Parts: sequence; structure tokens; C-alpha cells
Amino acid sequence: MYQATKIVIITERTVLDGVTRLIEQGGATGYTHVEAGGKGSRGIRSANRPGLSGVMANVKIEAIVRDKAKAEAIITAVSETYFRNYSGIAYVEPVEILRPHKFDV
Amino acid sequence: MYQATKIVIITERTVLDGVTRLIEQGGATGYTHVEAGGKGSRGIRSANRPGLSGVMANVKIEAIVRDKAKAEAIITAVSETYFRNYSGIAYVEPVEILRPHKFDV
Amino acid sequence: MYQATKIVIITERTVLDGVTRLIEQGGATGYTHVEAGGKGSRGIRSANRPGLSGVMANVKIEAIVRDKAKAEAIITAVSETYFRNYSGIAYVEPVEILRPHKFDV
Amino acid sequence: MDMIADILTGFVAQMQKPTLAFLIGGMVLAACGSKLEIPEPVYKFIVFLLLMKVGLGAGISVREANLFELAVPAVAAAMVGIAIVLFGGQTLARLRGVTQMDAMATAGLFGAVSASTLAAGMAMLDEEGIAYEGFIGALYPFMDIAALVTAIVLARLSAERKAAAQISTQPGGAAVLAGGGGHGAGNAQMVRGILVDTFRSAAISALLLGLALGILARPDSVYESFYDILFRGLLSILMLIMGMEAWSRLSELRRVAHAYVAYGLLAPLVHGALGFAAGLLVHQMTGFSGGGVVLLAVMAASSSDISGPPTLRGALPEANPSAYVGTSTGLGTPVAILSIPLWIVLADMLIGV
Amino acid sequence: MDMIADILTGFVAQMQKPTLAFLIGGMVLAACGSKLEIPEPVYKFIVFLLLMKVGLGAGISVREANLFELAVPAVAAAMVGIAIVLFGGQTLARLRGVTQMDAMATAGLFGAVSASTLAAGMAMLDEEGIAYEGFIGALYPFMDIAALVTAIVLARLSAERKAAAQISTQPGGAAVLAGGGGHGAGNAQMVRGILVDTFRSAAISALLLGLALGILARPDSVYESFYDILFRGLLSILMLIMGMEAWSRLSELRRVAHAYVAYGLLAPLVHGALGFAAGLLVHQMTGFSGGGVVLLAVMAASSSDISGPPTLRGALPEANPSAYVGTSTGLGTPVAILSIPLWIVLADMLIGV
Amino acid sequence: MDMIADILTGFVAQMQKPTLAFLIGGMVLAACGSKLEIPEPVYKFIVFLLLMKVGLGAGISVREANLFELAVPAVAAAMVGIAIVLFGGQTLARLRGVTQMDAMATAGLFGAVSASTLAAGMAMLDEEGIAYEGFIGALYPFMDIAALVTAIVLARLSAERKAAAQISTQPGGAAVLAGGGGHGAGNAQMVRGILVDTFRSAAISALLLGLALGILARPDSVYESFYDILFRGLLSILMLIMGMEAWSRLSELRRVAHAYVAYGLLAPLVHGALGFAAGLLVHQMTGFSGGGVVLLAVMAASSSDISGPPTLRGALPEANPSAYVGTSTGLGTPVAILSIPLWIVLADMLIGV
Ligand SMILES: Nc1ncnc2c1ncn2[C@@H]1O[C@H](COP(=O)(O)O)[C@@H](O)[C@H]1O
Ligand SMILES: Nc1ncnc2c1ncn2[C@@H]1O[C@H](COP(=O)(O)O)[C@@H](O)[C@H]1O
Ligand SMILES: Nc1ncnc2c1ncn2[C@@H]1O[C@H](COP(=O)(O)O)[C@@H](O)[C@H]1O
Ligand code: NA
Ligand code: NA
Ligand code: NA
Repeated sequence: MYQATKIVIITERTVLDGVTRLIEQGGATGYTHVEAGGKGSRGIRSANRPGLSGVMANVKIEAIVRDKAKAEAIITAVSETYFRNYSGIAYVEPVEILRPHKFDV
Repeated sequence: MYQATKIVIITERTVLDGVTRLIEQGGATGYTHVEAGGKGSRGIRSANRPGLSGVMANVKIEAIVRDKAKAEAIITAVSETYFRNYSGIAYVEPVEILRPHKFDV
Repeated sequence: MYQATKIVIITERTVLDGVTRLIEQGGATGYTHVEAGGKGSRGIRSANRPGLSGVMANVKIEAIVRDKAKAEAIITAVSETYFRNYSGIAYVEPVEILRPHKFDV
Repeated sequence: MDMIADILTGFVAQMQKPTLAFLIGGMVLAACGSKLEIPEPVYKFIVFLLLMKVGLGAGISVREANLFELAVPAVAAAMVGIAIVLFGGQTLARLRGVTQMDAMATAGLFGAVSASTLAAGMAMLDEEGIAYEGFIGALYPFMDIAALVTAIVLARLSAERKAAAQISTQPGGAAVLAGGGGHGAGNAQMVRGILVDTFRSAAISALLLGLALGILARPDSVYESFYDILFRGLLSILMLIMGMEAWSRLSELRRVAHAYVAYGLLAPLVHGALGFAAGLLVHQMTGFSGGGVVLLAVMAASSSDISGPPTLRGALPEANPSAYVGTSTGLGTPVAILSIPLWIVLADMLIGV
Repeated sequence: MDMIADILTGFVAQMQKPTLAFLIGGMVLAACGSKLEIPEPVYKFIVFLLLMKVGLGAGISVREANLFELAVPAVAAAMVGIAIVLFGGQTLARLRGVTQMDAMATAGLFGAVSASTLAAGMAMLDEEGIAYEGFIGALYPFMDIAALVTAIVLARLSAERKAAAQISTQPGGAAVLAGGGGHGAGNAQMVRGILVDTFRSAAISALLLGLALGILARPDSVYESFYDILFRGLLSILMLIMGMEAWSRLSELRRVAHAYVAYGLLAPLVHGALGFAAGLLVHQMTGFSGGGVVLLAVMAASSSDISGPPTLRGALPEANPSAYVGTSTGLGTPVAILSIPLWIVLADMLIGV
Repeated sequence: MDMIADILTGFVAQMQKPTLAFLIGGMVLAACGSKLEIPEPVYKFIVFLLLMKVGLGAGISVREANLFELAVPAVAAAMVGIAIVLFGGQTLARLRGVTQMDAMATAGLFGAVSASTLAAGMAMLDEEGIAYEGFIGALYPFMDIAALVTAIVLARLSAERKAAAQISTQPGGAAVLAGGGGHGAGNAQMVRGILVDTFRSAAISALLLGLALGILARPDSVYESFYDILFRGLLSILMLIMGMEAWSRLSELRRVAHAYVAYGLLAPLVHGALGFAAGLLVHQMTGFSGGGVVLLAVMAASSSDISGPPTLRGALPEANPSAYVGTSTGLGTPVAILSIPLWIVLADMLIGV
């Protein structure tokens, strides 16, 4: 088992494409996303009833990178680009992986 | 990066509102939830085919709090209130966050 | 609070049943799964638009086991059985649980 | 003998009617392990359309109905709902392996009404060209709500009695009530809470919306050109879903007491007979039609499949959903639908339709 | 006096018409806390079908229309869309608690068009037997796109002016633009980007697809046997959803300035009057029908509910979606729909329908 | 020359027919980057309704058909399915960059049948007023299952042969089979497993359900008042989805060998000609109609888009889904649909329709 870092970003579904672009530019080999609802400082958002326009839905995006510094760089970039105008949170977690080559660029 | 604790609760969708109320009362600034299926001691539950009535669907709820004691208090409260009569599990994980003020009440 | 290990497997939805069978055989008392989209070495997969046939959708499966060795054995088995022919990743994370008996077979 | 032969012949012919054939088809598919799935959003939408059709149709008819003709069957429907719960709670709770709580939850579900089963009854009467009162759909909430409220109130009261007994014998014990909270704050308030929950449930509120629009607005044209036209086709799909669902819920019953199997098979027939008898009484009093009697029996025989389970899960968290949902969806509903022809034949023989 | 009485009587009768009754029914349901939900996929599909019906119908009619009769109302529609944004941006931005950015986003949404509201207008004219030009649906994109593009361009320009001002006063500051990127690369390119985004949005592309198929292919039979037949029924469900949605978005308005409430209530009437006036002008020039005038007013009064919000969220990330979505969906849309009868009565009085 | 001119004129006129126009419209939308989406649950439901309509219609007709008239085209359909796989597997596997496994999976998919393409064929014959045997839908499973089973069995056998060869040369190697497990336990059991999987797949079980209900029950009224009425409209939406899907899958082909592009473009025409020839033979033997010959060609030209891919993914995990799904959905299906008019013109010229 090898040490790696998981980045998690929960934000508005409308910026999914932009965030994953930053993740890939940051050197991750892939990412995974799921529809989510939630509540934070900007009120309730829902995956199931995101309102007629879908503007109020959340998405949770995860990416595993081997290098912790890379992980921090990615979430810093996402934070700076999006979190002034879009709602969202970001954090990292330590994980252990099996096949390290999958996560090397 | 700052240390924080992530609470995870997987339980019946019917008690989502009650659980998130306990989470907010416990001092979390927000929470995120996704539809889930799964299997545990009380049999198979499914997000996609929860049966006609929806009584058999799961939800996975996450909340990040800065203080680990707070995290434990929340999942203890959820456990005591719901897990005698509703199926579910709860656990916590260490995470690292970027903007600590987002998680302070 | 008690130490435990969370296994996470992200793979093609078509093999959900096979993977959960391996998880149960490996000694987990349960598992949870959510629909997911993502991108990896084999291109973009989507939970929402998995194509007409559904062959291009992902699923994220989690299981908590008390024993780390058991966790490693499970993801090794899943990797060997599926990841040659199916796309997917697997990793483990340390977690803390409240009611240890829930996770003992 | 002739009567039995008549019933049998009628029964066999009915099995070929689309409504029942699609139900059986669904069960066969599930039994064969088919991967066919009707997506959940589609299912919810079909149920919504059926409830609107039943509600709108009833509302449009209520406009012209006179109060007495309406009130008598409404009272009868509520009485039948309550009677089923009282009787079912008693019988079931006495059987081995059944807790008081589970018995009341199951009886509540069987006392409540299934919109799909009622719609199937209407479709089968339509097919046969048998008339029934247009306002029949308006009786649904009376039976449904009466049954759910009775079951929940009785179950809560008995749980409180038990908790009180434990407290007096075990000094230091605390009566913790999960979830809902405040159930002890007076029975009136409890009943009010249950009523509010029931009225807010998806099925009852769709039906009441249809009723209100039918009475207050002028939806006749859209009713005829849309809701009524799609009714039969959507019902056929719903029957398919209910068949598949019934089969897959049957397995839940393996983990609960045998008593539930017996109840699931027999209760629809007993309850249907009770509803039928009440219908006959109303027929004597107000000239209620034979078709109306059949539909009262069908409502009584049916058990709630959409709004009932979550309402009960919220109000009686101690009850085991595998027991009551399994019994109702796995056995009660298919038996109730398959026995619709029985009430038609009976009504024809006794009062003509 | 007589005129007011006429308007009132007409208004009350209209409330009973299915279209409005379902809207009000939806608001009542949500206000009562009903758990009824129309699943999102079903909602999206209904909107798609309505857009296709509007687009196909318009496309089929455009085939026979002459260019002048088409071009004049199209130009009028675009002018109305731009005028609403200019006027709305000015008014709203002056009110307390409203930023320039939020004002432009809100005005853009109100200048854009709601397919559902337009469809409701068509259904109500159909019910009354009032004729209108078949190609009316083709005017939708002209007003919609003109309004969105104007709002976004003006908002971006003013944001850049502000940023430039800050940079010159605070040496060392950097003008970081979130998300889109490259907005500063010349106005022509910016307008092009906005246009591409708008054309690609779900609503506009469904409508244009319908239009193109109506003009280039021969979809008349499937239009009549499917899209047109389901139209009224699906619209009734859409109205229900919009009513529920309006009520639940109202709460968002509690967190923003009071000015939005005033704007949400009055703007649809003012904008509708503007559209009506433009319609009268077109009527003078080309003999545009009274029904057409009504629908131009309805489009102007409406505010975009599907494609507008995500387009604005992407192009104006600094604007607060709670403000503009809340104002539009919570107030603007129900007011616009409920005021449709007003334009019908007005058109009838002024030019006959 | 005249013949070619005839074909061309007919072809151009056909492109304006709704079925093909919606397909092309969908491709254009996707090519323009439109964000329009038909939600997945809606798509699944539409496919289900079409399969039920095809199955019910066939079942109702089978009741009156005689065994010989049914058996001959059924055998022909199965033969065509097998021939396509044998021929396709040979050709494709020889081309550069194509593994044996991928060749068989692709040929299996092209031998199998697309319900949507078949439905499009029926709709186009209906539009032209060309008659065909009502039981045609019953031929679908014969061709579909024959092709899938042949492809999977041949691919598994050749994989086992290869593994055995490796074991004998590399002592100590182990033949690990992923997923399914137990494929080595005898060919009879393998075929049985594949058959069970195929029968349980969503598409085949919906079609067989419709067939069974059509034969055993009396669904004629609901068939006519619902399934048949919605058929054309739903098909238009399905064509739109298939067009969008085709365009977005095309990009998958960039990552696989060029051979797939050639196969995806030509195979539908070659297979269609094979099906057409088989149809002519059946026409000689049993008086099979010209419309029937066209539909046999359409089935042969089509490639499975719903049930085939997951069946193959499960049974042949070593095969690359980007190759076979991309070739089939991205090229095979649109080519097959667009070539329907070809078979109509051909049948008209050769035997009259
Ligand atoms: N403390 C928290 N724990 C978990 N999720 C959160 C938390 N705070 C915010 N979120 C998620 O992040 C989204 C945006 O948060 P905000 O920017 O605070 O509105 C919310 O809708 C939640 O899904
Ligand atoms: N060991 C486990 N690992 C992951 N999820 C679990 C586990 N046990 C239970 N769950 C989840 O918790 C839900 C309720 O579990 P239970 O109360 O055991 O029926 C299940 O449906 C699963 O989604
Ligand atoms: N670095 C990563 N971080 C998170 N998820 C990943 C990563 N790489 C792959 N995945 C997920 O695993 C799936 C299969 O990956 P692959 O086998 O590389 O195609 C992808 O669709 C993603 O959902
Ligand atoms: Na009942
Ligand atoms: Na407008
Ligand atoms: Na084929």
C-alpha cells in the first residue's frame, strides 16, 4: 500500500467542468463526481429538487493524487478561482492506494 | 492547511431531516448528502429501486467540524436518537481544510 | 471511538454485483454504493448520461471493516478479479467508528 | 354449484383483461429474474397522473352530487377503515412472533387505501361497462386517513402505556421517544400531528388537489383530453410495476413470522367483504350503485402502497418495515387486485350492476 | 367603471381556467407543506415537449409566412427585450441594497422569455378561441437572446470599468476574473461567447430544433398526433410545478433587499404593457392579430426560468443567484402568468380579438 | 440511370420524413455542442413503451397467424443473425489493430437487433401506407439472440483455445477468467448461461412480455388506445436521442483502429442486403409481404443499442467497449436508420409493396 492524498471539493454543479479542468491541469490522472445536496452559508442546495433551472444543485468531486503538495496546489487554485463567487468547500484526506502507477501522470 | 474532522452518517432517507437537524444543533456550519444504496444487517437498500414507497432508500450525510469532540458528540446524538429504530452506521475521519473560518460557527 | 478501515472502490456499474460479492466474502458486514461519474485512463464515464446502454456509468462502493489486513485482502481481490478488464480504482482510509459490534461478523 | 362455476368462469375471463394480465406479467418477469426496470421518476409520475385523474374526476362529479348521497358513503368508508384497523390489530397481535407495534402498523396499512388498486377497480368496471358514482374517488381519503390515524394513535398509546409500566417498575428508567418527539404532549396534539402528516403526504395531497380543482375550477376539458385518455394505458404500466414489486418484496417475508403470510393472503378478502357489506348498506339507504359497492369493497381490500409506508415509518419507528411493507406490497396488493372480479360477480348476483 | 367591472369579471372567470387554476393549486400545495414532488426528469421532459411543440408549430407556419410579416414583429420582440434590460437595469440598480451586477442579472432574466408562460398564453387564447399567428413561437429567441446578451454585456463592461478604476487608484491590484476567463479579450469576442452559450442552452436549442424541423422537414403529422395533443395536459402539470416552485423560492427573497419584491411584482405588468404597445405598433404596420399582440405582451411580461439562470450564473458569477432566481421564479413568473387575462381583455377592448 | 435517379429522389424525400429528420436533427444539435438533454429515465421509459408496442402488436397478430408462415421467417431471421456474426468476425478480425475478441464483440452487436431501428422501419412503412405482417416483431428475438449467443460462444472458445496454448507452452501459467466465472464448465452450460442472461436483459424481456400478453391476454383495447397512439411521437423523440448519442460516441472511435470506421459505415448495408435476400427467399416460400422483406433487412442492418452492450460487457470482459459501442452507436445505428428508405425503394422495384 502506498500513501496518497484525496482532494474533495463540494461546489455548485454549474462549475463542474471548470473545476475538473483545474484538477487535470494540477496533475491528477482522473477524478470522480457524484450529485449532492447540502446546506452551507449560502442556504440549502439539493440534488433532487435543484429548482427548475438546476442552478441550486451541488456536486461532490474527488481526485486522488500521490503528492500532497500537488493536492494543496489544486485545492488552492480551485478556491481562488471559484469560491469568491460560487459556494463550495474543499478539503484533503490521507488515503492508501494499491497500484501507484494509476495515479502517476 | 488546518486539521478538522469529517462526520459520516449512512442511514434511511426518511430521517434525513431529523439527522441534519441534529448536525446543525451540534454546531456544524453545513452538511452534504448524497443518495445511496447499500446492504447491512437489515438487508439490501437501494437508491434507484427503493420500492414503491421509498422507505427502503439510504442517504449518506457528511459534515465537517473543526473540533473532534463536537464531531463525536454529534454522532453519539444521532446514534442514540435514531439507530435503535432505524438502520444506519456512523463514523468520523480526519481531514485537512483550507479556509477554517468556513467551519466556525 | 474505535479504529477501523474504510475501503473505497470506484468502478464500472456493470460489475457492482460482483464487487459487492467479493466484499461480503472478504468479511465485511455491509457496504454502501452511490452512482458516480468520472474520468480516468479509459475516458469519461457519467452517472447521468451513461449512454443509451448504461455501459459507461461508474459506481462508488464503500465498506468499513475493523481489520486493516482484511481491507487490503478485499481490495487486492477486487483488483485482481476486475481491474485487468474493467476500469476502476481502489483505496483505503483510516476511520473511527462508534459501535464496533456493527462491523464484526 | 352453478354459482361457483359462474364465479370461476368470470374469474378466468378477467385474468385475460389487461389490468390483471399486466399484474401477472410483472410477477412472472420478476420471478424469472428479468432486469427490466421502470425508472422511479416515471413510476412516481404515473402514480401522480392516476391520482389526479381519480381526484379530478371525483371533484367534477361532486359539483353536482347532493350532500346526503355523498355523506353516507363517506361515513361508511371511514367506518370501514377504522374497523379494519381495530379488527386487524387484535387478530394479528395475538399471533406468534408479531409485536403489538408491528401488528398495528400492518393493520393500518391494510386499512388505508391504494390508489393503484382503486384505479384498477375503476378500469375493470369501465371495461365491463358497469356504472358507478363519479364521486367515488372522494371517498378514498375518508377511509385512508381514518385507518392510518386510528392505527398510529392506538399504537402510540399502547407504547406509552408499556413505557409507563416499565418506568413504575424500574425506577430510574427514561422513556425516550425516537425521532418525532413530543408524542407525549397530549393526545389531541398527537392526532393533529398525524393528520397534518397524512394530508401532506404525496398521495393524499395529489388526490385532494385534483378534488379541489375539480370542484372549484373548470378542468373538464383537460380532464377529458389528457388525464382520462392516458388513464388506461398508464394503469397497465403501473400494474406491471406492482407485479414486479410484489414479487421482489415477497422475499422480505422470509425474515418475519409466518403469521404475516396468512394475514397478507386472507385480509384483503375479509376486508373486501366488510367493505362490500358496508356498500350494500349504503345501497339500501341512498341507492348507491352496484359499481359503487364494488369500489368500496376494492378500497377496503386494498392496502396503501405509496403514502402509507413512509407515514408509518415516521410515526411508528419501532415497527419493522420489512414486516408491514412486505406483507402489504408482497401479498396484500396483488391479492386485492386479483380479487376485484370477485366483487364484480358478487355485486352482479346480489343487486345487479 | 364598466371597463373595470369587465376586467374584474373576466379576471375571476379566468382563474377557474385550468391553466391558472393549476398554478394557484401548486402554490397552495407548497404553502401547506405538501410533500408532493414531480420528479426532475419528468419536469425536464415536459419542458422539452412544450418547447418542441412551440418550435414545430412556429416552424410549420413560417413556411407559409411572408418575410415582412415575420421580420417586423421579430425586430419589435428584440427591441422590447433590450428596452426591458436597459430600463430595468437603471431602475433596479438605483434602489437600496441592489448592486449593479445583481440589477443587470435580474433585468436580464425579466427581459428574457419563459417558454412555460408563453405556452400558458397560447393555451388560454386557444381556450377562448382567439386566433394568433402560427409563427409566434419564432419570436421567442429574438426577445430572449437580445435581452440576455444586452444584460451580460452591460454588466461585464461596467464591472471592467470598475476594476479598471480600482487598478488605477490602487497600484499593485490585479483584476482577476473568475470562471469564464478571457472576458477582457475584446467586446466582439465577448458577445460571440455569450451568443454561443445562449444558442447552446437547452431551451433555445430545443426551440430552434423544433423551428428548423418545422421549416425543413415535414413533421406535420407527428406534430398534430402527438405534440399538439399532449400540449394542454402537460401544460397543466407544468403550471402545477411552477406554482410549487414559486412558493418555495419566495423564501429566498427574505435574504435579499426589499427592492426585489417590488420589482418582481410590478415589472411583469410594466414589461407586459411595453410588449403590448410594441404589439399594437406591429398591428398597425402589418395587421398583426390581436392574439399576436397578447402573446407579445405575455413574452415581455414573462421572465426566463430554465435557460436564463444557468446562462447568467456562468456569465455573471459575481451576481447573487438568490436575488435574481428568487425574484423571477418566486414572483415574476406567477405574476406574469396570472396577468395573461389582463392582456386578453385589453386586446379585446382596444383592437378586438 | 433512371433507377439511380429514382433512388435518389426517394431518398431525399425520405430525409424530410419525421423519423429521419429527428435523427439528423439530433446529430446536428450534438455537433453544435447543445446542452439539451433528454433525461435517462425518460429515455428508458420511451424504449420500454416502443418495445411493448412492438411486442404487443406482434403477439396480437401471432394469435391468428399459421405456424408455417411464422416459422419460415423466424428461421431465416436466426440464420441471418448467425451469418452476420460469422462473416463479420472473420472480416473484422483480419483488419489491422483489431483483436479477435473485439471483432467478435462488434460483430455480435451488429448481428443483434435494435428495437429503435426496427420501430423506425415500421413507422416509415406506416407513413408510406405499405403493409407488413403484424407478427414481424416476433422475429426480433430470433435474430437478436442467435447473433449474441453465436458471438459470445465463438469468442469464449477462441479465448480458451488461446489460453490452453499458452498453458502448454508456459508451464506454471494459470488461465484466470475474470468476472463471470465457470466459463470452462462445458459448452452446453456456457450456452445456457448466455441464453439466460439474454432472456433476462431489459429489451428482450420487455419484448417477450409484450408478445406473451398479446398472445395470452386480450390487450387489444389498451394497445390501440395507448401504445399504438403514442408510438409515432415517442419514436420521434427516440430518434433525436439516438442522433445526439451517435454524435457523442463518434469521438470514442478516435481511440480505436480505423478498421472500425469502415466496418461501422459498410456493415449495415451489407447486412441489410443479406437480410433483404433472406426476405426475398421467404417471400418466394410463404408469400411474405414486401413490407416484411424491408423489415427483415432493417433488422439485419441494425445493431443492438440497449441490451447488447451490457450483455457483451458481462460475457466478454476482455473486449474493449469503446470499440464495439462506439462503432455500433456512433456509426452503425445512424447508417442503418438512414438506409431504411433504400430497402423500401428496392422492395418496391423488385417485388412491389
Ligand atoms: N461544514 C460542512 N460540512 C459538509 N459540507 C458542507 C459544510 N459547509 C458547506 N458544505 C457543503 O458545501 C456547499 C456550499 O457551501 P457554502 O459555500 O457554505 O454555501 C453546501 O451546500 C454543502 O453541500
Ligand atoms: N460495514 C459497512 N460498510 C459500509 N456501509 C455499511 C456497512 N454496514 C452498513 N452499511 C450501510 O448502512 C446501511 C444500514 O446498515 P444496517 O443498519 O446494518 O442495516 C446499509 O444499508 C449500508 O448502506
Ligand atoms: N486519480 C483519480 N482520482 C479519483 N478518481 C479516479 C482517478 N482515476 C480514476 N478515477 C475514477 O475511476 C474510474 C475508472 O478509472 P480508469 O480505470 O482510470 O478509467 C474513473 O472513471 C474515475 O471515476
Ligand atoms: Na384498505
Ligand atoms: Na420577458
Ligand atoms: Na443486426
